[in-house]
Amino acid sequence: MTPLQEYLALSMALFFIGTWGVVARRNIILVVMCIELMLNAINIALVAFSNYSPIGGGRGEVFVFFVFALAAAEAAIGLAIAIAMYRLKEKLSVDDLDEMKG
Amino acid sequence: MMKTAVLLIPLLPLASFIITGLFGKRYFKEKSQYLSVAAVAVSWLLSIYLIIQVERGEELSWQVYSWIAAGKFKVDIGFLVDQLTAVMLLVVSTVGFMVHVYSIGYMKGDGGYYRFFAYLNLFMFSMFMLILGNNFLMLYVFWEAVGLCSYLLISFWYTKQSAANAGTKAFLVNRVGDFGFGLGIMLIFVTLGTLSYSGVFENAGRIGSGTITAICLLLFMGAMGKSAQFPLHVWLPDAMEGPTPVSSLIHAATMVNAGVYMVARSSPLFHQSHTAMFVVALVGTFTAIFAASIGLVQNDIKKVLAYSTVSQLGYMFAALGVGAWAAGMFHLVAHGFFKGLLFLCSGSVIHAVSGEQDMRKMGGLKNKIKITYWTFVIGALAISGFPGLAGFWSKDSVLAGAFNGGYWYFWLVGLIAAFMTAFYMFRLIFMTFHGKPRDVELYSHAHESPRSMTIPLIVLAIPSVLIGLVLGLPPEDGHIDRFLEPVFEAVKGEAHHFGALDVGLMALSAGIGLAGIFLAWVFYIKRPELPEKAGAHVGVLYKAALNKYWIDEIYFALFINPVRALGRGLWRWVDVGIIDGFVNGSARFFRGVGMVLRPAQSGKIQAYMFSMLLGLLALLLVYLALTI
Amino acid sequence: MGDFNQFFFILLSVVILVSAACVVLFKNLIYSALSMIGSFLGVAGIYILLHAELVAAAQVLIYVGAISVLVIFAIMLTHHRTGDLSLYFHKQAWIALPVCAVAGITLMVIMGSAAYNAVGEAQNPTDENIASLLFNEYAFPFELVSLALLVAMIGAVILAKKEKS
Amino acid sequence: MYEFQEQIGFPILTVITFLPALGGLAVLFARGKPNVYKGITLAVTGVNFLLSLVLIQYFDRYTATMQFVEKVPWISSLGISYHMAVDGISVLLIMLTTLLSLIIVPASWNYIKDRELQFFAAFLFLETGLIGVFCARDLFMFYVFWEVMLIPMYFIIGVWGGPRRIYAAIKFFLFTFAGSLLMLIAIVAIAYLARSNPFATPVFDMDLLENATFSYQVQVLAFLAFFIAFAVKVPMWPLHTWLPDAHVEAPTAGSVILAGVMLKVGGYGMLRLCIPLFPDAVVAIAPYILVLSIIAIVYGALVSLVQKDLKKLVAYSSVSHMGFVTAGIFALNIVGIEGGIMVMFSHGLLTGALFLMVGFLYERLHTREISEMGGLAGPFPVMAAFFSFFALASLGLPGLSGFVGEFLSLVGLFTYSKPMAAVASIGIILAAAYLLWMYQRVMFTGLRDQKWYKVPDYSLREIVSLAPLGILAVWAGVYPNTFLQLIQPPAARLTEKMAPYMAESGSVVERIFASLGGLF
Repeated sequence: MTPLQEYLALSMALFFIGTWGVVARRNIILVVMCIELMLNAINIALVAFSNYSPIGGGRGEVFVFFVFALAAAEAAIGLAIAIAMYRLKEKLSVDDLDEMKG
Repeated sequence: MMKTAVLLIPLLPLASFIITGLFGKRYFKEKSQYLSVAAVAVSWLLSIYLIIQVERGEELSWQVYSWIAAGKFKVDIGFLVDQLTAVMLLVVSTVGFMVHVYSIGYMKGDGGYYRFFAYLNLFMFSMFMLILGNNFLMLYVFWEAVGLCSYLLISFWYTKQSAANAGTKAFLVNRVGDFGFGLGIMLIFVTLGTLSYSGVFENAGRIGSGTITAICLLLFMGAMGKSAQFPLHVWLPDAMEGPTPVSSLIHAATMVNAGVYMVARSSPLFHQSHTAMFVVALVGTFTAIFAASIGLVQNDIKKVLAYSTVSQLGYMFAALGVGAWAAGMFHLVAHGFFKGLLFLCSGSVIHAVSGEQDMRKMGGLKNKIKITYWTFVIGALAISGFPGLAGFWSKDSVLAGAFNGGYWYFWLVGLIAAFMTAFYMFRLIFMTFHGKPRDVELYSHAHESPRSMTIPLIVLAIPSVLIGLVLGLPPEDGHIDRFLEPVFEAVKGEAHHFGALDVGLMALSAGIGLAGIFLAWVFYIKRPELPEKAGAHVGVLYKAALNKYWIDEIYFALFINPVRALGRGLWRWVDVGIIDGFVNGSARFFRGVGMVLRPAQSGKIQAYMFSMLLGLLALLLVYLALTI
Repeated sequence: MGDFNQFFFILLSVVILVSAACVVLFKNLIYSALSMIGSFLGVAGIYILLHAELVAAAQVLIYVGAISVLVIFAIMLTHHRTGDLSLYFHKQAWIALPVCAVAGITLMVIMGSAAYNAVGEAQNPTDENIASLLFNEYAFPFELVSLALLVAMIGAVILAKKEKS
Repeated sequence: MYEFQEQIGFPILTVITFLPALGGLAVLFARGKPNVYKGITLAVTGVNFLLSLVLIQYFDRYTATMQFVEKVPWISSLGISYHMAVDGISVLLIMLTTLLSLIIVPASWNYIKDRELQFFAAFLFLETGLIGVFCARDLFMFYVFWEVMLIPMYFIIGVWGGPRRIYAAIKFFLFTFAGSLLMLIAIVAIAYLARSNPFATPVFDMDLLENATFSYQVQVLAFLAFFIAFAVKVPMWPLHTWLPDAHVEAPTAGSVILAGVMLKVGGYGMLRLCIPLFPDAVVAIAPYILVLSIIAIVYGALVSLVQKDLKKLVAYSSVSHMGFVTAGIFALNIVGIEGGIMVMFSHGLLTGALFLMVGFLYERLHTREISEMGGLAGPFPVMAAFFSFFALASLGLPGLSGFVGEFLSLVGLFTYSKPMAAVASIGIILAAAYLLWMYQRVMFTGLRDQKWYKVPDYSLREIVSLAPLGILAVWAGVYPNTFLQLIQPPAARLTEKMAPYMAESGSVVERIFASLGGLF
């Protein structure tokens, strides 16, 4: 039986790979992809907790479904932004999106 | 019946005020006087009825309704009719009625004709309520209300800067007095838990000696304001800016007596505090001579009378202060009649010379305006203490009271003031009516006033002559003493027997008065060059008196200007400078911090993300450090 | 059984982490996208190991089926099969790498050392369980999420549609 | 849990609170039809005023218990309920609110030039917030209404104000909001501290909170937080500087509501929350508050004296008058509390009227500089009459409403400390000074410009707006018992609640003043 800690370690590793991707890559589509990886990492943790918890009863899974839905929404919006931005600026670098600068 | 009368006396003028005030401008116009005069006339008749009832021994104490009830603080609107009330009512309603009649002629053609009568009615209402009230709070309330009427009537000709100033000044100085009065009332309430006259006077003995002195002095502060006693006398001379009937009614015969009435009414309280009584007498006596000395040199006919009023009010307080309660009230009644008369006469003079008030421009008017002249002389004789006339008896009873009470110093000062009074009154008469006309232009246009003005003069001249005989004989046990005895029973000193010494005193005061008249005759008829010489001789004193001892200037320098400067300073420095400076400064501080931190908001999402990552790392390390 | 489980766990972990690393490291976005699909599939395997078959199925459907396709479409629509060099790595990437590593390891240490009130045998909630939770206790958030999806849909349409010039 | 007090047959408090908001929504749909939305506003405020009269009619004025109770659980997991009820103080202030709201509709009939529709809508929402604050018996609701009140007022100043309106609106907002935040913290804190055990739901219901006891430290801190929030609204010195700016910039209707009702919310909050919830702290801190109140009385009057702008003068006079409110309330005896409430009521009438008149004056002269006026009694006799009436009432002329309240609160203060009352009384002298001096400079002396004779005097509309205030001012001066009866039972209840704590030793300042008091 794999202990809970190992699942959490996997989740952690995946999460920080995703995080590094978000911080390190300039391409907006790749950033969106890395965010999806981070969400996946969280989902692993949720399901693992749910499974090992005496009072879980499927609650973790329910949250996973919520995350799915929001991830889908986020991907749709993020990619739509990417397309709109490409159309507008012919570029896909995140750094070009600095209109909100103070 | 008595209740109805008591209700109607104030309510008729009130109703007339409301109707005239609301509809006068549009509907009544030049006919505004009918309703007003009729209302006051009925009140006058009812007052006479009341005094007859009181004379028969009827009294009335009547709670009409509960006015303020907050916790233990309960005050009713209620009426109290006793001898003191009746006497005051009679003076007020008689002079008031005469002044109303007089105003018909005096104010004819004025743009604010209806307004004038409306205000007069409001004043009559307030004054009646002041007298009729049965508790201290009502006294205070209508005390302020008469002050309001005084304000409105002084600044009646509001387009004149001086009139507007005088009105504001009168109200403010009175407010200073009322400050004390109000605190006195609060102290009474806190000490005794009630404000009704009966409740307070019954328990007056229970009050501690320090507290009662405080109460009396605070109340007297109010009286000083209303009755224009030094140092709060400054408003009364300025109040002469108002129309002359107002000066006569409010600033001579009625409202200014409210202070005297209040002290007389509170006699059970004052009686308990020797200190307070002495202060009352001291202030009264000082004011009497102080104001008389200013009156000696004034050139404005109304100003002379105004200072004379201040001085005579001082007499009344002196009388009350030395314990001669009935004498004080006697002088109040007599003074009410003859000073009202004098003011109305001066109004008639001013009317005759088309508004000129400077006596230096008059002279020789006695042939032109005979009725005015003779009534004026009667009034002047009365106030100067000419034997037999009202002022003689009343003033003598005041002086005798002081002398017999052991206050010979007050008596002496009073005697000197009486001399001055006689002098300045006849200075006024000689300058105005005798000699050669100084301004021919004015003289040639001078004319006698209409009948509506002269009749009140004649009517008022009658009590000025007779009231002393009717009320004051025999001295110290006259009708008025006996009539007022129930009111002052509790506070009466030991009985005093009228003897040879008193006759001597009477002769002395009569002689002093005649001496004053004679000196005035010497100065202004016999040898008209003397006044200037004398003035030059006592240059500083003359200048000081002419400038009213610079009291106004001192107040400006000591109070008014500093207060304004303080207000300006607080506003500019504390409000705008410190508080707003702090508020705006903190706003600027945060804006500055924002400016410093602004570059961090680069708009680069990945930079934000990285800083979040660093933050997360820091938090994790802290957690690790704490747990391990 | 236990060893079998453990074997598959390690296998899947390697797949997931390696393909995740590939996602970040590949220059070519298409390769990245394909690695991402591998990673998603690995995660689905993990779900099966955790007896969450419903979630695994949904993972395959939504991530592998929908989101990946969406990403590939986006890549193709923007004509960036290779992407120019300037788009490759951010200048902060090499500082961020150790930071991420340290943060990840720290978190692992913290979580690994924590005492969990875990039951030995993995629980096995039924799909019925999940459904009843979703539509009873979490009905309100569920509705909110659907609203969010609707909004996202409308937003995406508006953003992506050609502007009327 | 559900509770309705069948006093009148329908939930009158809910209706009276939310009717204006509904009216506000309706107004928003009447775009472009000025007569329709003005009509709606007038009708709604009119009906609301009538409802408030019905409320007073059915109100049992001989009991201190809360009446017209409406209670429905709202967010039960947090112990929040929809709980409305009123006592005499609330009823009086609700009546004042509805009256002033009704009056300013005709008064601003032609005053607003731009975005008139939004103005009337904002104004109706404001009325809901104000009445809600007076009705709420649940702290959470109280806070919600408190903030609801803030926002429309912010817009009324910021959109329809004068040239410096943005500065004034932000200043107003920040002052008030800083106070509100402190209050929010305190609300949450006491709601959680009042629980019987750590697992119970928090307590937001005022009925329950009044019976809860807090430790001394909690009382002091929570009291100060609440007090600062209310003191900003009152406003007490030195938190008052938003007031002159807000008044000067606000449109007439805004000033009237601001001075007439919003300032009272502060005093009301002190009575409703500060005193009954934290009696221990009140007794300890009251002397300091009294000192601040007295400073406010004298300071406000002194600063009024030198103002050049008519509206600013009236604004500073509010600071002075509201000093009497706090002075009366924190004298902590029944006379003082009733006096404080009476001052609130009368100040609402009189300052409301004064601001209206300044507005009317401005419409004619297009200036508020006192130095540019003078002699206006000539061309505008009716205006002068009204002006003098309200100025005199405001300076505390007996027989009008101002006197009763001021005198009672001074008596209350006098009972507490004689020297304090003596200093506060100076404010009465100064009030006469600044008001009469102002009146003299505006209405008396020579007219500057003959052209004012061509400008019409008060129209019927203006007279009708002012007359009710005048009538009430006379009523409250001649027969104040009508109003005192309403507030007597709640005031008595407050003092009963305070009584056990009053015996405990006072504070430093009180001792200092007590030693000065030995002079008397």
